[in-house]
Amino acid sequence: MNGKMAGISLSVNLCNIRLSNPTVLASGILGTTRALLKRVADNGAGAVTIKSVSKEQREGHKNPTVITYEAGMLNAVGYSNPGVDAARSEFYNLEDIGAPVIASIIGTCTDDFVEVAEGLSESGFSAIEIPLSCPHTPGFGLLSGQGTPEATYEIISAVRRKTNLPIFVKISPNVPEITTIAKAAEDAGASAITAVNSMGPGMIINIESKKPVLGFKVGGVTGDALRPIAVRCVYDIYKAIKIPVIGVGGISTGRHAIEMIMAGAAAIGIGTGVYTRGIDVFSKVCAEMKQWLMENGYNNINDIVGIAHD
Amino acid sequence: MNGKMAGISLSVNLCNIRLSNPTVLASGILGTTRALLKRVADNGAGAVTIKSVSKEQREGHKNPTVITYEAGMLNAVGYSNPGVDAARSEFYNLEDIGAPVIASIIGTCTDDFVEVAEGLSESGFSAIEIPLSCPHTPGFGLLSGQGTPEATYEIISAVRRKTNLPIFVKISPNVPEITTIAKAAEDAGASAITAVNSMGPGMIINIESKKPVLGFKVGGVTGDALRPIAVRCVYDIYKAIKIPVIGVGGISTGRHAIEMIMAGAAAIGIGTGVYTRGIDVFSKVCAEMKQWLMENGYNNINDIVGIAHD
Amino acid sequence: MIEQPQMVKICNIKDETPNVKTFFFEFTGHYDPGQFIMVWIPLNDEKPFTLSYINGNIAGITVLRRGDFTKTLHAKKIGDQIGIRGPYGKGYGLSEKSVTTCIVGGGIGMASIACLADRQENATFIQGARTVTELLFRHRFKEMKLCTDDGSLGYKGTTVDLLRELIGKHNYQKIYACGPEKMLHKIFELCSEHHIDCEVSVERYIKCGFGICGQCDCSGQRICIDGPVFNKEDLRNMPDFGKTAITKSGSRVSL
Amino acid sequence: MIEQPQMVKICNIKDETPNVKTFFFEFTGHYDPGQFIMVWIPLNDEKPFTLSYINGNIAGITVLRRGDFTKTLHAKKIGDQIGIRGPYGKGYGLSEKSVTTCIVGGGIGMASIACLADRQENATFIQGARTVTELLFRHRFKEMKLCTDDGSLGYKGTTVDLLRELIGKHNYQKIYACGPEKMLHKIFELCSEHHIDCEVSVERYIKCGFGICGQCDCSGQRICIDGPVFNKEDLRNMPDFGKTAITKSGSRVSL
Ligand SMILES: Cc1cc2nc3c(=O)[nH]c(=O)nc-3n(C[C@H](O)[C@H](O)[C@H](O)COP(=O)(O)OP(=O)(O)OC[C@H]3O[C@@H](n4cnc5c(N)ncnc54)[C@H](O)[C@@H]3O)c2cc1C
Ligand SMILES: Cc1cc2nc3c(=O)[nH]c(=O)nc-3n(C[C@H](O)[C@H](O)[C@H](O)COP(=O)(O)OP(=O)(O)OC[C@H]3O[C@@H](n4cnc5c(N)ncnc54)[C@H](O)[C@@H]3O)c2cc1C
Ligand SMILES: Cc1cc2nc3c(=O)[nH]c(=O)nc-3n(C[C@H](O)[C@H](O)[C@H](O)COP(=O)(O)O)c2cc1C
Ligand SMILES: Cc1cc2nc3c(=O)[nH]c(=O)nc-3n(C[C@H](O)[C@H](O)[C@H](O)COP(=O)(O)O)c2cc1C
Ligand code: FES
Ligand code: FES
Repeated sequence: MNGKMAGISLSVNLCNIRLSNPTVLASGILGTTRALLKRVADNGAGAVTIKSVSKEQREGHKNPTVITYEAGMLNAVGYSNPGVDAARSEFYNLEDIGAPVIASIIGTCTDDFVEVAEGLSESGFSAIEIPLSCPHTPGFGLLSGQGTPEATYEIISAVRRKTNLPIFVKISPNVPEITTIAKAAEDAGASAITAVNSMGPGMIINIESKKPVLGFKVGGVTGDALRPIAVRCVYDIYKAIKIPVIGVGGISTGRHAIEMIMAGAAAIGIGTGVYTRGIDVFSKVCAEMKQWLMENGYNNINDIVGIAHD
Repeated sequence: MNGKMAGISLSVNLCNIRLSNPTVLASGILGTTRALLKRVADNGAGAVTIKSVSKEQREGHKNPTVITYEAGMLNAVGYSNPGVDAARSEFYNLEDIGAPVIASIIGTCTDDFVEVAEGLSESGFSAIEIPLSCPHTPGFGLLSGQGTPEATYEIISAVRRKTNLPIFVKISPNVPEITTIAKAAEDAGASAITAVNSMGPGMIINIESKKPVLGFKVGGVTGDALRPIAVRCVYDIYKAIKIPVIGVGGISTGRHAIEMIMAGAAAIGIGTGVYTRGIDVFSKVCAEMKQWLMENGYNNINDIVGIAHD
Repeated sequence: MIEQPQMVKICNIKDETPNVKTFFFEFTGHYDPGQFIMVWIPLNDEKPFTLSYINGNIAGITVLRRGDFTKTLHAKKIGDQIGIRGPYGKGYGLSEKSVTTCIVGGGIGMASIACLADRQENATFIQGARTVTELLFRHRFKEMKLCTDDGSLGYKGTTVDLLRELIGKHNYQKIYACGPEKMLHKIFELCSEHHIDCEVSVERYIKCGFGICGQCDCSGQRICIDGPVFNKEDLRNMPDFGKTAITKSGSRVSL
Repeated sequence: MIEQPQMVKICNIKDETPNVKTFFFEFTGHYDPGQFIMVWIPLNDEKPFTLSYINGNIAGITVLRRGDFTKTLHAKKIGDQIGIRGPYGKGYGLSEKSVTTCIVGGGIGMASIACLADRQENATFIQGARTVTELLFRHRFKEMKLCTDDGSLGYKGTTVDLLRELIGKHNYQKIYACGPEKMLHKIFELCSEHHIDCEVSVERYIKCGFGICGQCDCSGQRICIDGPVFNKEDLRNMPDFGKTAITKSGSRVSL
């Protein structure tokens, strides 16, 4: 069995970046320091994403910032980050991480995005991810209108002009017509779509204290609750555009990963899964994918990308 | 304990309809026949809603139409219903059901809504619910643009002119600004807002057959996955409008019901809970609510409506 | 539990009659005779069938070709996959050996009652069909009393006619039946008249299979979860039984 | 597990020093000394504290007033509610009775080490504070060796100074410590030099408490789930220990 498994290839080529496997650490999970990125890579991730970085330092929302419930997780971290200059000194020597590192950049206006992108352009990142889709941080993402096709086009074109790195545009599942956003991003020169960011926002009220639990009261919903929504988004986007899709949302097992890949994902992001299965969720998911591929007569993960459309 | 619990009142007045308790059977669950409505009322529901009725008979989508997963349920029933004339003969003598009965009406255009509303106006329904928010039935709800503020206003005003019954407008959580829809409904003369319908749609792919499981491929997501989203929607709508809100989404325990009521719901709908806890979910939820109220020093459910806003 | 189809491979197919085939596959769950599973053909549809065979970890469904779904199923080959979920519903209650019982199967209703007959020892077993070529499981149950409407084999007449005669001679304490609802209703009346316990399996249009959609209603009873097997007391409170049913759309039709 | 605060009533409050109070509440979960809980004040914030007392089903947290959150907590009265979740993290490993151990608490670090001292028998127990009025738990642990920076009580000097002297006399095989990171780092160096095992509890800014947000990083170790207690081998691979930390925003600061 192990002998056969060795012949199974999980490696993927994502916008000319070679990933040893399709699992990607999603942004905002453990991506605060270089050391944590390395640890995640050591635990088998095919690529890792840093926590989103803005122009200035941000403390984020008050705690609780992350809670879980029966069906998943809610978070309203509020984009805490040290700002672009500090990030540049934190994330150095990225070749030694052991996996491609993706920068995630945010801004309150187009110029900010450009400035942060330029600020990180010499650091050795393999790609830049741009989330336009956070549902719980005033000034950013959905709360500042960045999730429309027009804003997406404007922001992404501007960054496109300033960097040669692949650009991944991360979009929200909370929109009636997700494919129009994906298309706007593609038209603006995006190299891939990351689908999706957290949904909602949602709220959980502690009934004894009669107060919302999250410091920001509401937060994005992730994990199992999000998975079918994310799979549908990826399925729809895959049909609508030509650039690859990175599927994110509720993936914590090899079966989940395969489902997302069959919907059309070229690679898959893992966030909440780090909680549900531990920091070695990446190697676990890879082992489970290999096992399934072997049992089902495949020897290359790329053979099943989008197969649910046939 | 039972002595004390007897002194606790769950009864609510919803648009001048007296409900012995705030639990309402959500539309589309068991509401196919008069006999089932009666059985649900016998199992403790404070009010019951019929499965949505259109002008003409509809067979709905192919099976599977309802599936479950780790975090909830997906459905794409596709509004199967016998049409308004057959519904009129099915739903007679509603006074004998033992709980107020709410009609749910759907249409592909404004005239249809009016026609169905008029067709059921003499049947003894206590209110008419109008879902403008189904995410998985072509011609209806979100798939025909009924979920915009403009369409909501048009449809609800038209029905408002033709009936004196209270009108509940059922809205979708899948919209960036849910309060604008709720306000449009209120302005058009709605008596209450039912929030929310199922979210998404979502998709689940069976990886062995490589095919989406639902007959319609995608379906609305309900149950635990939906609850925090629904609570947030109710919380936001409660602040934005004056008419009452019926909170629906993921409620299967007394604690869930209390959370939704604290967010601002005057009554709460139960759908997926019929699966997770059985057809007697209504009496179970009521017993659990009473227990909590007693333990926390309340004797009237109305005292906690919207209390999370204080 | 998660209500989603699991794919299984068809490992054998048996032609039972020109219009009926049995499909075998691996099945390991617990199963009470009378329960049903939902059979899924991806991108086509998903419909209810009872298990007609259980042998170790191999189960079978015996399928009458009727419309689109069963035609597609009949076209399946050994090695093809189908999805199954379940079993669902409440099956027959087995009787003590000391209770004199009679099992009645009409038409494809035989599928539902076959696993019961395997387990309920010492029962009289009656099968009815329109004609000899439609009779099922003749090698499996050697002692069956057979009836055909056209008299092409066995007793000429319906199972109800034969049952009425046998009730005169034997002191049945319990009767099990599955078949066309008209037949079931007559058996229910016969049992009421003679004060005999009975359990019958009722068919309605099934969608979810687990009690949420309301499609399978029969007088407030959900066939899929409260049934499909009901006893005499249940049936007494189900005025729709033998009279009306709701279809796929929810329209009410007379039986 | 579901990571959400459960409300508990403060059933007692003890003034420990002018700036330190202990709050008692009902607590029934399993708890290893060194683990921490997250304490929530609705609409305010939520922060980490170790349990400093466990007595049957009553636990206590001993809180130094510092900024906004601890001020608000200090204003709480008996009967008020706070939310708690956890316990989280990896606590101290208890040593066999035969192992000669020394426990060192500096400042509010005493809170973390008190429950360990309750359970670790026959240990030398050293407490250090700036001045006599800041010393904690003097009635609870009668045998403590006390140090004050200003010499207002006990040994004049730091816990590290005293420990260095004691190491000369006793053959400690294991040292536990909690306190300011500079102190911890010196103890770690001392233990490395003398080949003594050690376990120390490290502080970093905590948000989620369960290993997902990355806020509490120390050289790739998450204080909240991989720690807060680390042993000598762990610390050797944590170059940030004693040197730098990341703050609430993720900015790196020197200690
Ligand atoms: C609990 C139960 C157990 C059953 N067990 C068996 C069995 O073991 N063997 C067997 O051959 N048949 C069985 N049936 C009937 C079987 O489900 C139908 O014959 C089949 O669904 C017909 O599908 P079709 O597309 O081929 O035919 P259609 O042309 O769609 O319909 C033919 C007939 O089957 C009925 N039918 C269609 N779909 C359904 C459905 N979803 N639920 C219930 N009835 C339906 C129709 O009402 C119609 O009377 C059972 C039905 C029920 C309710
Ligand atoms: C595992 C662990 C156990 C702790 N146990 C105790 C204890 O038993 N008793 C006690 O008095 N204190 C304990 N602390 C420290 C306590 O969490 C802080 O004193 C408290 O959060 C300060 O909050 P504030 O708003 O009052 O002060 P602020 O003005 O916000 O901060 C004062 C200091 O506390 C630190 N701090 C603030 N917030 C946090 C946070 N979320 N996580 C970590 N450090 C923070 C700041 O970095 C700063 O150094 C512990 C910390 C950790 C990490
Ligand atoms: C605690 C937490 C913090 C997050 N922070 C960010 C962030 O800073 N930037 C971003 O683009 N996405 C952020 N996300 C979203 C994730 O990257 C991911 O899109 C989402 O969690 C869905 O994936 P999952 O279900 O695997 O968690 C965050 C998610 C969580 C749970
Ligand atoms: C099987 C099923 C069928 C439904 N059909 C309808 C419908 O016909 N009309 C409607 O307004 N809502 C329909 N809904 C939505 C529910 O009324 C309810 O809004 C939703 O399920 C969320 O509540 P829950 O989480 O308690 O199930 C349906 C939901 C389910 C699960
Ligand atoms: S088939 Fe859905 S309730 Fe029975
Ligand atoms: S506090 Fe979030 S990872 Fe440790």
